[in-house]
Order: sequence, then structure tokens, then C-alpha cells
Amino acid sequence: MTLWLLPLVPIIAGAFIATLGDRSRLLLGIMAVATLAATLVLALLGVSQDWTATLVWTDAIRLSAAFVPVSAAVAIMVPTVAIAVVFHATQNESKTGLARLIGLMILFTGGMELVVVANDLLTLLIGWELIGACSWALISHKWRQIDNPQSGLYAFVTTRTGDLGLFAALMALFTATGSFDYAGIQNLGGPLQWVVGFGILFSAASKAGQVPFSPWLFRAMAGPSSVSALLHAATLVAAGAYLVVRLHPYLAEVPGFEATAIAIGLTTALAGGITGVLQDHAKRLLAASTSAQLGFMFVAVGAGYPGIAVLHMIVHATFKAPLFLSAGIAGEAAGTYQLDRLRLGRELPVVAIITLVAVAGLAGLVGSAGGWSKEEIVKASEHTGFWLALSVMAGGTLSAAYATRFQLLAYGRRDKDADSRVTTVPGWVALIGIAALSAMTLILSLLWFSPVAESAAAALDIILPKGSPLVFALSLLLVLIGIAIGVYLVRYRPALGATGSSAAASDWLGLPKLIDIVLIQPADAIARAAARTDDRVVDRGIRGTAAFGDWLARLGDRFGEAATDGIPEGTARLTEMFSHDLRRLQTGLSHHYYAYIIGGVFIIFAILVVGA
Amino acid sequence: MTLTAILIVAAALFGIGLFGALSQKSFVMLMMGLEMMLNGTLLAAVGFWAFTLEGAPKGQLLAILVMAVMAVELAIGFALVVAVYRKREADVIEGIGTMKQ
Amino acid sequence: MMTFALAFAILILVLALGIWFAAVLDGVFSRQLSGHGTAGLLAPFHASAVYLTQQRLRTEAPDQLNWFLSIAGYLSVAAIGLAVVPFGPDLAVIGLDTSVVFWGACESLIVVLVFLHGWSPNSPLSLIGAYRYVAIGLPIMLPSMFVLIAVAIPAQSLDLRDIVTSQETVWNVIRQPLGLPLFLLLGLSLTLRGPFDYADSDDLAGGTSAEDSGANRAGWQVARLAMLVGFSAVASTAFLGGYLGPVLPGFVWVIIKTLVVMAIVIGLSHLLVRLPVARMLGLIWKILLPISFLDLLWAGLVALA
Amino acid sequence: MGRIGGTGMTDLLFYALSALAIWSGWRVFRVDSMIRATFALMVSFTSVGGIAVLMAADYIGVATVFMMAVEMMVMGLFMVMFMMNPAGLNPMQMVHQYKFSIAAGVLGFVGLATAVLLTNFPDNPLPENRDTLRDLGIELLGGSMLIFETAGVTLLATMVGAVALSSRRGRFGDSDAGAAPPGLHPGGEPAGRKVEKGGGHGGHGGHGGHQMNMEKTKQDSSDDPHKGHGNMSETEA
Repeated sequence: MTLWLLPLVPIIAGAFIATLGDRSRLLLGIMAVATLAATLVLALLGVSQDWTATLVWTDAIRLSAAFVPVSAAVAIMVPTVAIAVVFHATQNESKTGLARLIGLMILFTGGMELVVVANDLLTLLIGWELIGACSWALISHKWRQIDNPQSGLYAFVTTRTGDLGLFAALMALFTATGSFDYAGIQNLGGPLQWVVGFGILFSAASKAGQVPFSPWLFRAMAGPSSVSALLHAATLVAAGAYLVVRLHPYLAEVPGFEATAIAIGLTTALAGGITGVLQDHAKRLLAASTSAQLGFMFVAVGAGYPGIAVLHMIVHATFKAPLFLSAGIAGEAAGTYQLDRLRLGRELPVVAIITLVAVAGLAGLVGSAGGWSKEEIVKASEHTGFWLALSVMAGGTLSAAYATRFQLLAYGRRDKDADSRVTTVPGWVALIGIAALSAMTLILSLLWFSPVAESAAAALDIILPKGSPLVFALSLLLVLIGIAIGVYLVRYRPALGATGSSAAASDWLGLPKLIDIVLIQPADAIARAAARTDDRVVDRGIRGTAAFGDWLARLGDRFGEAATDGIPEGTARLTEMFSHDLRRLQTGLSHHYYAYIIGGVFIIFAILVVGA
Repeated sequence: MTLTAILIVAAALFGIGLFGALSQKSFVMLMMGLEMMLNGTLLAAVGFWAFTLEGAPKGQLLAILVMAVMAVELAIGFALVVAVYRKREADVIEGIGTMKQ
Repeated sequence: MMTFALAFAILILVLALGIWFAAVLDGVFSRQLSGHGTAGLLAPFHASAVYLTQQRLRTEAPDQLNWFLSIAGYLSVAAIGLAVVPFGPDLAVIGLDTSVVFWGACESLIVVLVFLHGWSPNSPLSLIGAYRYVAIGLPIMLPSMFVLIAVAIPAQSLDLRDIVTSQETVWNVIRQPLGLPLFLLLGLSLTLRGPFDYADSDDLAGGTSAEDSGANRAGWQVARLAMLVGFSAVASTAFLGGYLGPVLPGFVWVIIKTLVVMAIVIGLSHLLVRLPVARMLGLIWKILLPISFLDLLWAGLVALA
Repeated sequence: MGRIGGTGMTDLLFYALSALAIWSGWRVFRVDSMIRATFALMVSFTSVGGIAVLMAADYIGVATVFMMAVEMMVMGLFMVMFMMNPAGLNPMQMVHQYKFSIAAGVLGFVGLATAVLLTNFPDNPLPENRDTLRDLGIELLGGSMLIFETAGVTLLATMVGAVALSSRRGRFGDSDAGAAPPGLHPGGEPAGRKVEKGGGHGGHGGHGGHQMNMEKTKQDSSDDPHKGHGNMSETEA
């Protein structure tokens, strides 16, 4: 039962903190760190003692939670990253609604933990819904700007569309087996198995921002940077990848599952890479990169190496989070997220160095943790086929290109003669979070040492794939080419993605437009048509009813008035007349009274006679 | 002499008494009407006793009670008439038209 | 049927004899005590002849019917009262279980009739007489009722015949000494005599009979005398043993005793002093009525002993 | 039941007495003279008493005559005291709601007679030779003693009440002292509605006529009640 504590502690504490109202940054920081530290401790304890939990809801419905190696790793990773990110948020985000923001983030972490430890689809779904709802609230956090709630809604609707897949899978599973246990998926066959498999994949792709759901990640950038960091690094987006990783053992047998996963992942990795290269908005660049990196993970899963995907997820979390935080600091300092207008190298040298550590991971440089895990994915894909490996390597090139571009544009040194501007330089406390994350990614660089990597693999119960040196060399070469492209673009095309065709392409190569044309406009047209039909046909009936009612009312007014008024008024008048007459009965003369009595007696006898 | 004949006589006496009680202006005459009604009642009571009770003495008791009622009615009636006359100088019903709100 | 005829004959005899005797006796007392009137065995017939030959006077708007009815009724009631008196065992004209009550009814009717007699002529003096008489006649009936009930107690019957039978050992006049004197006072009232003559007394110039003349006057006087006979017969039956007596036939004893009672009544009527109405009322309500209670109580105690 | 003579004789007597009772009862409300009315009622009662005697209710019958004679005597006295026209010198009809009363009386009679005719009465006649008087005596002082005594106490209370009502002045003031509203100022006119004078009563010409003695009433025939009798003929239907 104790395992329930892992999600419940942050959920309850988060809800509590969210309702605290205005508090000092320090207090909120302490509370957040304490809560998440407790969560981390619980996660560690649970992993080490192999906690499980079951909650019998009804005979048919039972919630269960347990650890497998994959989930244990993620369960520890999530609070670890969250501590840094949330602490960063307490120190950097705007004071308005800060307690709510922090509380929701902690709650969000709890929901993620629930997803991680879930051992059946229903428990998973509960956590899934929780983080979905929290993501909406967090993206819409600055709700006073009208765009933000709309962005939140967009993200929410998109992910919910994907959730339909999970619902379908859940219902199919329950219909077939009468329980929600993951284990039941294996025994399925035929269409239901297919429904379960692709439903889950559909759902995971939508959460992970895979094509064609990718655009919601851009809209999600409306949220504060800390939120983006948490969402992209450790929780929401990662949950999509985690889902396929966690369920891979059960879904691998589903025909076409792995191929589809590879197709989605590869497409996303390439499209995301191009988008990232073309993107001029700092956070969107990072968002596109997230899609691309998760695409790598899908590829790894599709290639049959979910453990590699998890490793990349963890590594990705440690470098993507500081990048988002860094972008937030930069945007805050410059007042804009336009990359070519940042160039804050002089103003924020410390941040620039910290960011460089993370960028190295994003770029996949040898020696960085990101580089190691990317190479592992390349090796894994190599087992499926060389062309796949090549494609992944191409994705790596693009990664290197946009990573270079991000670092140089954001923290490059601008010309001295440029117009002076006022920048906000954060204090050292504000940098603790981001620094801690960069430190983590630095530590993870140790994976390049074989013993460390072996022990990590052992802990995750996986086998590291073996790759050919040729491919490794090619990969490194392609990374270098990517860096070169990045440097070239920064130097000669600094405003790439800000104007012209590149700007249009930077928005997911026109995918939102496509969605708009293919889905939204027809739906809108259908809706408008339906509305017109409603106005003309259905409304006519209602208007007719109203008109009939009106007519009836007029009729009632004309004729019923007399009746309805006449009844009470007539009764009143009759009563009045009667009472006047009745009053006249009181003559004061006793012989009249005798007469009444006699009349009454006669009446009584008449009644008795009739009654008899 | 049958019970029916006796009761019809009693009914006739009662009807006359009713007419008198309703029609007479004078209090004393009004009381005569009441007495007449009781007269019919008395006759009916005795008739029922004689023809339907096998001589059960309670029938006679009823007649005695009717007579007692007559006496009470008369005594109280005259006392009231005297009292009213003293206060209102009224000896007819119309003389005390104040029995109203 | 034979007994009825015999009883009726005796009744007529007693009535006629009694009226004559009473008239004579009255004349004698009157003559002896006041010096007025005519005494003599034939004097009553004289007087009757005078009255019958007189012209009848009419008052203004009299109630002729009631005037006549009052006189006739008075006489009838006297006869009816006499009719319940047994002249021998099972020798009564009207043999009723409730003859005592019957006599009581007659008493109350007498009051009504005397009142009518005073009211009918539409004359003030007679009306005053009538009113005075009612005031006295009604209350004096109360002691008489109690006395008669006391008489009924030893007989355990309301029948005068049984009352006579109950006196075979001792007469009620001895058994209930208070009874007869009280009853005689009632007799004075019923017959409009002496101190109880508030109806026809001289102080009202004849009272109810002030306007009587001719046959009416004769009838009224006869009726009063007949009432005296009837009352005396009842009194003798109730208190003096009625037809009981040695040797002679029962009805003879009745006649003898009746005449004796009559003589006593006439004597009392001439000897007793008159009282004003108010004082007489006080006497009746405060003295005679309690005495009659005592009589009743005494009779009850004797019956229980 | 033939107690007097044969059955035929009894029936004859019954019809005669019934006719007398009804006729005299009718006369009560039709004669002009109060006294005649009173004594007509007495005749009616007496006839009913006679019928009771015919039905072997000796005591009831005789007692009815006895009691009613006294009652009617009293009633007659009051009649003469209160009513104008004691002798019936003028035709008089002191009635109101006349037609209604006739209708009510007729309706009452018809209704009762119908009920009598339509009802099937049980036939349990008085056994021959039953000592009804003894029965009554035993009942009055035996089983129904409580009823009898209650009637007695009621009569006593009636006497007390009648005396209290008719006494002019009691120990604590006028007999109706409690019934009159207090004065508006000490010793003043009583508050509230004034007594309606007159109201259909033209009899005694008002002015405390009840205090006049008969003598004076008789003598002052000029402004005397008798004069007003003419307009007493009004009929209020």
C-alpha cells in the first residue's frame, strides 16, 4: 500500500500549496524542495524495497501499482529533475499566482509518478488524466493574456484527442479480459489486440508531440519557461515516450506496432530537426528539438530497445530542462525570444557556460551524456537496418545544427556598437536550479565510461547494443557537419526563420496549416453547416413552438382572460353578494333565527332521508 | 287507536306548535308554540311506550322528563321575559332587535 | 254496569243532599255569627228562585263563552271530584288507580276556572279577585299535595279505594294528625270560603262574582256548594275512613262523614280571621308548607316503623 | 286496550280527544283573546292527557292535566300582564313571517306524517293487566333514580335561576349589572349601542306601562294600550 504514497504526497502537498495564496519565494522554495525531496526519498525507498500497492475499488476494478526496472529509473528521475526545475520556478517566475504555479507543478509531478508506477491501464489513465488537466492549467497559467488560455486549450484538446486512443485501448482490454492489468494485453489476439496496441501508440504519440500532433508543443510554449522545462524534460511529453517504453514488452507482438513506431519517430525526428533549424523563436526551437529527440526514443522502441529509449529520456531530461530554463532567463533578460536579437554572451556569461554544457548534450557531442545515448540509439537502429541508422544520424546532424545555432545566437557576443539595452541579470540563487541540472548532465557524461554504462544497463535490465565503428565514425562526422551548418547559418543567415519562406516553414513545415486545411476547416465548415441547419430547421421548430405558444397565450389572453379572471372575480363577487346577503341574515330578531334553525333542521332531515 | 294514528296526531300538534313558535310576535305566544311542540312530543313518547316497548317503564320516564323540560322552559322563559321587559320594555320579539353585531 | 249506575245514583244523591245541607248550614252560621242572611231549611230554594227570576246583567264586552264555561266547569269539576270517591268497596263512579292525582288535577283546574270566572266579565273588581285568588290558590295546593301523598303512603297506592282499605285499623286523621287540618285549609281555598276567599270576598263587592246575576249567580253559588260537597267527600274518604263504619251501609257512612266535614269547613270559614294577601302568602310558604313536609315525614316514618 | 267500555268506545274517545287536541291547538294561534289562547292550549294538553290515560299511562295522563293546568294558569297571568287586549276586544294578529311559518308547520307535519306512515314500527303493545303505575314508581326510585334526581335538581336550579333573572335587584346591584357596558364617564350613559326603542312594538305605548296598576289602565282608556291595538294588525310575513 505504501507505494500510493509516492504519487499521493506530491499530489496532496501540491494541492495544498496551490491554495496557499501569496507567499514569499523563500517559503515556497523550501516547501517545494521539501515536498519533492520527500517524493524522491519515497521513490528511492520504494525502489530499494520493491514496494507495491493494490486498491480494490470494486470486484471488477482494482488499482495496482508496482515497479519494473524501467519505471523505477523514471520514478527516481522525475522528482530529481523536478526539484531543480520547481526550485528554479520559485526563484524566477513572476510573483503573480506563484503559489498556484508551484503547487500545480508539484501536483503535476505527483500525477507523473502515478503514471510511472501504474501497473494497470486504469491507474495509468487516472494519472494520465491528472497530468493532462494539470498541463492545461499550467500552460494557461498567465491567463490574463488572452492567448495563453487559448494555447492551453489547444494543447489540451490535441492531447485529449490522443487520449481517445488510450480510452479505446482500455475499453478493449477490459472487454476482452475483464481486467485492466497490463499482463492481459499479451494474451489478446485479433482486432482487439490491434486496437489496444495502436490506441496506446496513438495516445503516446499525441502526448510526445510526434507528427502529426507536434504543433501543440509550440502552443505549449505559452506557459512559463519552468513549466516548459518540466513538461518537456521530465513529465508530460516524456510520459508519451514512457508509455510506449513501459508497455513495449506487451505490445511488441502487435503486428505493425514497431514499424509504425519507427515511422512516427523517424518522421518526427527529421521534421522536428528541420523545424528546429529554421525556427527563430528560442523556446520553439527547443520545443521542436524535444519532438525530434522523442522521435529518437520512438525509433529506439520500434527497434526493440526500450531500455535505450529510457536512457535517452533520462539524459534528455537532464539537458533539455536547463536549456528551457536558460531560454527563459534569456528571454526574461532581453524581453524577447527572438534568437537573433538575444546574443547575451556579455550580459550573462555564467548562464552562457551552464547552457553550453546542456547544448553539448543536445548537439550529441562525444563526451556529453546526450551524445552517448544518441549513439546508443544509432547502434540500436543499426540492428534494424543501415538506412534507418543513416536516417537517425541525419537527425543527429540536424540536432547539432540547431543546438549550435541556439547557443551561438542566444549567448553569442553582439557588436559593441549595437544600441544599448537594459537587461535583467538573475542572482546566484536563481541559477541554483539550472546549475544543478547542468551538473546532473555532466555527471551523466560518465556513461561514456564502459563500466558505468554497463552498470546502468544492468540496473535497467537491458543489454546495450553493439554497433560498428564505421557507423560511429560516420555519426561523429555528421555531427560535425551539423555544427558547421549551425555556425554557417548563424554567421550568414542570422535572421533565418524570422521572415520569408523559412519563417513559414519554421512552423512545422506547414503542418498546422495542413491540419487547419484538412481537419479544422472541414470540421468548421461542417459545424457551420450544422449551425445553419440548426438555425434554419431546428430553430424553426423551436420558433414555431414559441410562436404557437405566443399565439396560444394571445388566445388565452383574449378568451382565457375572461375565464381565468372571471372565475376568481366572479367567485369573489358571488361571495361578496352572498356575504352581504348572509350579513342581512343577522337581523337581531330571534324569530328569524328560529326560522334559520328550522330551515337547518329541515335540511338535515332531508339529507338524512336522501342518505337513507 | 293505533300507534300510527297517535303519531299523526302528535305530528299535527307538533306542526301547529312549529307554526306558532315561528309566527308569533309575543314572547308568551312564542312559548306557547314551544309548549305545543312539546305536547306533540309527549304524546308521541307515550304512544311509543304503549305500543312498542311492552310496557317498559323507561318510556313513562321519558314522558316525565318531557314534562320537566316543559316546566323548566316555562320558568326560565318567563323569568327572561320579565327581565327583558324590565330593561327594554319589550314584550315582543321585535322589541329586542339588538341581538346582532 | 250496575255498580256504575248505583254509584252514579249515590253521587247525585250525595251532591243534592250536600248542596242543600251546605246552603242551610251556611245560612245558619251566617245568621248566628253576623246577623245577616236567612236561616231555614227552605232558604236555599228561596234564594235560587230569586236569582233565577232576576234579569241577567251584561258587562261591556264580556267573554261570554268563558264566563259560562267557568261556572259549568266549576260545577263539573266538583262532580268529577266527587266521582272518584268510593261509596263502598268498588263502588266509585270513576275507578282510577291514580284517583289521588286525579283529584289533584281537579284542584288545579279549579284555580283556572275561578280565574276565568273573574276574568270573563271584563270587570276590574272581578279581575282583581281572580288575580288574588290565583296568587293564593296555587301555593295552597302544594301543602295539599303533600298531605295527599302522605295519605297514600300507608295504602301504598294512589287509589282512594286502597286508601280507605288502609284505614280499617285506624283512620288517617289519627295516624297523621297534621293531615286533615291542612287539607281543610285547602278546602277553604277551593270553595272560596272564609279566610281563603280572596276571589269572591265582600271587600271586592263580590269579587269574581261581582258581575254575576240571575242564573249565572245561582249557578256559581251552586257550584261553590257542590265543590264543598266534593271536597268534603274526598276529605272524609282520605282521613275519616270513607265508607268504613259499623252497621250502616257504606254510602251512608260516606254521607255522614261528608256532612260532618262540611260542617267543620263552614264553621271554619265563618270563624277564622282573614289575612291580607301578602301575609297569607307568607303563611302558606313559610309555615303551612313546612308543616306539610313534617306531615309527609311523619307518614314516612310511621310507614317504615 | 279497552279500559273504558269496549274497544269501540276507546277508539271513539281517542278520535274525539284527538280532534279536540288538534282543534284547540289550532285555536291557540287563531283566537284574538290571549286568555282563550292560553286555555285552548290547556284544553289541548288535557286532551293529550286523556289520550295518555286511554293508553294506560294513567299517571302520565293525569299528571299532564295537573301540571299543564298550573302552567297555563301562570301563562295566562303573564298574558294578561304583558299583552294588550286581554279580552280580545279587537281583532288582532300579532304575527310575523306568517306564510313561512305556515309552510314550516305544514312541512313539519307532512314530513313527520310521511315518516310515520312509511315506517314499520315494531308491535310490542303493553301487556294486559300490567301495573304501569307501580312500574313507574319502581323505575323512578329504582333504576332511573339518578335521572329522576337530576331532573329534580334541574328544576331546583331552574327555580333559582328564574328568581335570579326576574328579581329586580340582587345583593350586588341590578340583576343585569354585569350585562350592561360601563359608562363613558362615571355615572354616565352606558357606552355602546343604544337600545332600540319601539321596534315593531306598539303595545303599551312605552313609558313604563308595566308599573301602572290595572285600575289605572282600565280607567285611562283614552291613551291606553287598547288604542294601539288597531295597528298591531300588521303582518310581517
